Amino acid sequence: MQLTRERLLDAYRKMRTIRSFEEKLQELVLAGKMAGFLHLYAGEEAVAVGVCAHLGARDWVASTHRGHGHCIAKGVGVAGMMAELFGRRTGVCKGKGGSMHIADMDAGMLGANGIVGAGIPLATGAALTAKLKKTGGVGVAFFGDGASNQGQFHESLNMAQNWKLPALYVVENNGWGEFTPTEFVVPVSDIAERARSYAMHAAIADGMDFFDVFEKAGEAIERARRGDGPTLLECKTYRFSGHYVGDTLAYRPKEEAEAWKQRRDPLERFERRAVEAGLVDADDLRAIDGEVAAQLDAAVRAAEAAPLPDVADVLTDVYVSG
Amino acid sequence: MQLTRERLLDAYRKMRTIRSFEEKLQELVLAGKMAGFLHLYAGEEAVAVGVCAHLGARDWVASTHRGHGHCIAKGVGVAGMMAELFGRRTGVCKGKGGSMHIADMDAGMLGANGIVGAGIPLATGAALTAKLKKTGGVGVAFFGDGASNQGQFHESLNMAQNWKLPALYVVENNGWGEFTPTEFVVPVSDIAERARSYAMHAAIADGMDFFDVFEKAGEAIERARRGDGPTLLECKTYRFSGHYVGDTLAYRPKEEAEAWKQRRDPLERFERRAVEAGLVDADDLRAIDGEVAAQLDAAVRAAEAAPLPDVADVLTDVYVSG
Amino acid sequence: MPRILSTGQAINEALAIAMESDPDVILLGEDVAGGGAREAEGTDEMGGVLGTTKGLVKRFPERVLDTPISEMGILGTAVGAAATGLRPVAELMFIDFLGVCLDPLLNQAAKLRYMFGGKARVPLTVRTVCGAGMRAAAQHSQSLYWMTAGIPGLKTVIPSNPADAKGLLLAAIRDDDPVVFCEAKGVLMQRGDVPEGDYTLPIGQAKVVRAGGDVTLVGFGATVAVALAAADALAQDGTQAEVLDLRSLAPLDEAAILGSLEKTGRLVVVDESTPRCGIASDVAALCVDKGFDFLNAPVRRVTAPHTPVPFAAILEDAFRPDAAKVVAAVREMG
Amino acid sequence: MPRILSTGQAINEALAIAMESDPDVILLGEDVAGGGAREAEGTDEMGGVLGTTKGLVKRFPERVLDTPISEMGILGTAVGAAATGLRPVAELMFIDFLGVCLDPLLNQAAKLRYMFGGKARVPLTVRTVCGAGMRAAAQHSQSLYWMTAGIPGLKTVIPSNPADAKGLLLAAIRDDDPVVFCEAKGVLMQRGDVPEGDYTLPIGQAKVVRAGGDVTLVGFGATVAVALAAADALAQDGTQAEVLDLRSLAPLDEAAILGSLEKTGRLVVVDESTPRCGIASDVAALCVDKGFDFLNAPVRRVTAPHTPVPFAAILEDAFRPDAAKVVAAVREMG
Ligand SMILES: Cc1ncc(C[n+]2csc(CCOP(=O)(O)OP(=O)(O)O)c2C)c(N)n1
Ligand SMILES: Cc1ncc(C[n+]2csc(CCOP(=O)(O)OP(=O)(O)O)c2C)c(N)n1
Ligand SMILES: [Mg+2]
Ligand SMILES: [Mg+2]
Repeated sequence: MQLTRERLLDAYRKMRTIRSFEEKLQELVLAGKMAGFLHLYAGEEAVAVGVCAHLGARDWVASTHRGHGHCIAKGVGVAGMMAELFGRRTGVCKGKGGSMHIADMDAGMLGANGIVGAGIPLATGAALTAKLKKTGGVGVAFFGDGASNQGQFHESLNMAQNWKLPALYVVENNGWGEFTPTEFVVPVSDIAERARSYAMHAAIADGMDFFDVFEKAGEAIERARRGDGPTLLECKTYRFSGHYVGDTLAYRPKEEAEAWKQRRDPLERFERRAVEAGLVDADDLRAIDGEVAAQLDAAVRAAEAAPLPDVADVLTDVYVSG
Repeated sequence: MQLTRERLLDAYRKMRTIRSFEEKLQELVLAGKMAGFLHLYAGEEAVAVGVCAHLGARDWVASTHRGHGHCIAKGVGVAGMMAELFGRRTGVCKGKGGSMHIADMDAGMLGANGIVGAGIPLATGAALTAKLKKTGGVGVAFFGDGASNQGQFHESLNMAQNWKLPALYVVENNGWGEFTPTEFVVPVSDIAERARSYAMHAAIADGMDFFDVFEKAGEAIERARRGDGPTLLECKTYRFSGHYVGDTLAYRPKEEAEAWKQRRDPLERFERRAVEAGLVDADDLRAIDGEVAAQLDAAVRAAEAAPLPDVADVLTDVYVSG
Repeated sequence: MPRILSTGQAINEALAIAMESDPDVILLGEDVAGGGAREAEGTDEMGGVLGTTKGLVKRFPERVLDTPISEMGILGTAVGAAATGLRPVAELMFIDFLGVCLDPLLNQAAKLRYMFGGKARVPLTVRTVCGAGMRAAAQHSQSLYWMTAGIPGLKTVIPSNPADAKGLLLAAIRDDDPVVFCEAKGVLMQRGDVPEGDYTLPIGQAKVVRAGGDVTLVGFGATVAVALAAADALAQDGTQAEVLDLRSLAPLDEAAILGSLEKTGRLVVVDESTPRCGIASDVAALCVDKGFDFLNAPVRRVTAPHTPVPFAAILEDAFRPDAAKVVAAVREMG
Repeated sequence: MPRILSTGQAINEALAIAMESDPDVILLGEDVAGGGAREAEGTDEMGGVLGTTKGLVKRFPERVLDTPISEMGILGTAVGAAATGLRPVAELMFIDFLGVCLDPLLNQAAKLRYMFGGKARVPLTVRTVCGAGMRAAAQHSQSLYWMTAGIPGLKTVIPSNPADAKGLLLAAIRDDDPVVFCEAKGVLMQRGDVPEGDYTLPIGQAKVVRAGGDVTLVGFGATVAVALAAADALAQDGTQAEVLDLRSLAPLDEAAILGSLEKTGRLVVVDESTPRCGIASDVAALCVDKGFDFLNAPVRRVTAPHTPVPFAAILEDAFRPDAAKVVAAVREMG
């Protein structure tokens, strides 16, 4: 896929939206205006956006507890997301899901997931649908380094390879699973190595670099659409914040995060490269920053003003029938 | 470990016992004298015996639905086993377990297991005990090619490598999982490859050759006892019979089994090599054959004559206390 | 015109009808086709470990999918496929294996719709074999339908005969919610009249299979036959038992249970499973709540004991509920 | 001398005592230490996601084991370790995650002893957090203790206050059978007197926490506080409620339930979990079976509805049982 100026600006807008959306959330939670378990994606924006830049309406994404970025990248509207996190009736899940279950079937977003590893087979199933119904679509699972230690990872990748499914498995290796460093629980240095267990195609991308993710994901998705089977794509990235909003980060050396933030922030790197190469103007990006900020302010205001769910709604949406 | 004449004869005795024990079982089931789901190990004797030749009282083995061979190799008495399969009070599990749960804690045998893959973490736990209690023992899991597609395989091997446990994972690649050929569901040609996902040491043995299994298992177990961590040992072998007694084998080309039986029977190969090399006499082996046959006849007679469990026993052994 | 089929054959027929009438219906599971061997000369497919799906891969070669031994992957994939446009029928060989694949049912299939504010549907059917009696011991003989029946968002059905199996399975497959379809071992081999053609039975409705006014015997799956045998025995003493076949464990047909209790005033529920946290307790609890005014006697639960399933025939037979135990329970309650 | 501690602190203390008094006791789970980071300068251990195990790795460095996110592996390994000589305390961060690790409990820990004819013992404790109220939504808020309570071979306990938590946990760890120890979210933060030193509470015994003659309110874990609040409210109308804290869900203290029912003739059971196949049904079923002659009124179950746990505060609050619902149930039953 060609990276036109339009596409680049859209990618930047999505990355900026993710970053600003979550800065807003953090503020709101710390101010006591928002409840729930929130896991921030900040730092990893290039992964979701670099992958989803290749996806369209026929494609499905399954996500994790750290799902805001995948939602925004896949095109879920921030107004509905914000209302959801506020627990409003106007939320994209009517206030029933919250951050860990934010989803939008209309946008091909199969949900954040509170169960580490559980999105992997869901995306595999979406790929099976795509293959059998010949939709031309792909199923994409985003998941963490920690999730690659789950049985669901192993079983799903094996099945996908057996069936040569149009699937993409994006492992976001951000160096940590909760309070535990990845190397403490994953004895291989590259999780991409694990693809060999299934004779699966694999690739490694710099997850802090939109362009690298975009390229590697593009190749993998093309492969998948061609019918050449799934890929395990490892994106080396970093979780800027704590595991969840409120995490004291006592377990992580401060300098580690600082180094990543200062040298490898995906938004800054995107800007540097894109502007230097003359692909976009810094002014365009500043304009987008302003638009995003305004959009988010509006989303917060709308969510705060939106009606709460009706108490009786606790009983609805359990079954389609009966 | 040195393969003395005594050890060789013991190994042969165990392989012969497994073979004859199961021939007996097949007869008994087909004659309607024995009930239950029986999965025969015939053809794979060299694996269990080659590995267990290195094990002693401090070592633990966890097995599968196809567990008779592992029991006999680990030193469980055939009289108790036979009585168990007859559902007698004198059975090694008092008639409560049957073939799929045959076990003998006194012999370091953590049980056959009706859940494919479930023995793998059990052996891992035994290895953890060995490590923390410094017993010098190892935990050995036997399991099939099919089981290597289970999440429990993945999670256990990863943990064992993380903790450098004194564990040995013996995958008995017998070419089939029920009615499905291995290559249909395992996209790698060597399951040993899967060790790479955990940076684990791996080896491949000819599972039809006692000597090869003995050597490779010996190295792995020495490694484990030395504190150098676990090994995944793939033994290429073959299931002579159907998946269970009664299986019509409609799905498997007859010639395939014939070829294995005729050219690679582990008992015959053992005999050929050991006799040719002058390590044992054919006469010794024939004597053992006779002794084993007599022992099994006696076991059947004793089991048939043994008392049934008391009906009230259905309620006992659920809890240690309360 | 009805024909005599086994429950397994009736299920096979229902699957064929479902696949014929809807191209989105697929089957997946271990050996549901019978392995890649199906292309080798001189070999034949197996159609599952009990032969239930035999012949289907030949008719629908792209829609009958053998899987690795990866239950979590099978069910998780089936949930994802169901949510995105297919209508999968996944086989979980024995319900005991829920231990290795509960999450896709518990936390995914059952909850997606609710968590997503009503936007998702998960038209998944899980066929699974349950029950004791085959000397298959503790890990292949459980009756764990209580685990799925207890999970909000799932439905659980269990037929007691071939004709019901066909109608309930067709209903389950066409239902837009995830349904666990339990095949009791005691029922699978049973033979009986099965209507031809395409028909469904409503999920959530119990059926009076024998009318009587003295006591209600509630059964389901394999225990319907037990209850009927008990009713025969009781009739010889002049006690007329009404036998209710639940058919559906979730939703539970409360009206049918209460209706029969109102008539008889006495109720025994017969359940193959162990006693704690099960269907039998739910039925009894319903009686003492909404049916309190109808009750003339204690509600008895005839279940297996609170133990794993033993191997030896003499123990396994003692483990299982039988007509004698039901008759004794009725007599005891006075 | 009693001191005021939170339930989390009481659990921490119990773990320390257990580890001090028995070198075979080990802890394992995700972040129970807080990661390999503990050796890096300027960092500190976390002691689990709720801080419950904080400080233990420093005291027992070889016996507090951080694991990968591999619940099946954690529990399966713990079962193997328990059967071969250790006494592991495994942490399952939230009981919702049973979905990915049921087998080691269902088919291994619960059954080894029975299947092996009494030769094995599995002295395993699984600590796990359950319950709603933290806006954690459908996959982190369930009260799935009914799933473990229903499995023969397991025990399940759930304390309602800090002092009980300490005594029950020490009993669970020293029990030679596998015990699931449930930490209700509503109880974890609660503070109260906790005796010093080493003591255990018997598993399988309920406790009358408030005496009364008019109606029995059965609670456990977080619903004991609910029942007590309801009893306060009822007392204002002159209804004296007896509140029974089950403490142990399996085994169930049938004698205590029946004893109280005999006294009061009326019973309400309050359960945070969903209504089907749960502890509430078991208690009600017991009443209508062995307690039939004592019953003066229907047995009411105040539970969550048959739905997943919703996220929004207004919905989650409506989902949970509270004192008002208990009072209403008592009033309704006449
Ligand atoms: C099955 C399961 N186990 C444990 C948890 C608790 N938990 C939530 S997030 C998390 C860490 C996940 O690490 P990783 O997969 O690397 O993703 P990251 O948070 O780094 O994005 C854990 C252990 C869970 N939600 N589900
Ligand atoms: C979790 C689980 N899934 C499925 C089964 C049914 N089953 C029993 S044995 C078997 C095949 C196992 O194949 P493999 O691991 O290769 O061992 P083999 O039988 O070849 O020795 C299957 C599918 C089971 N017992 N447990
Ligand atoms: Mg991570
Ligand atoms: Mg095999």
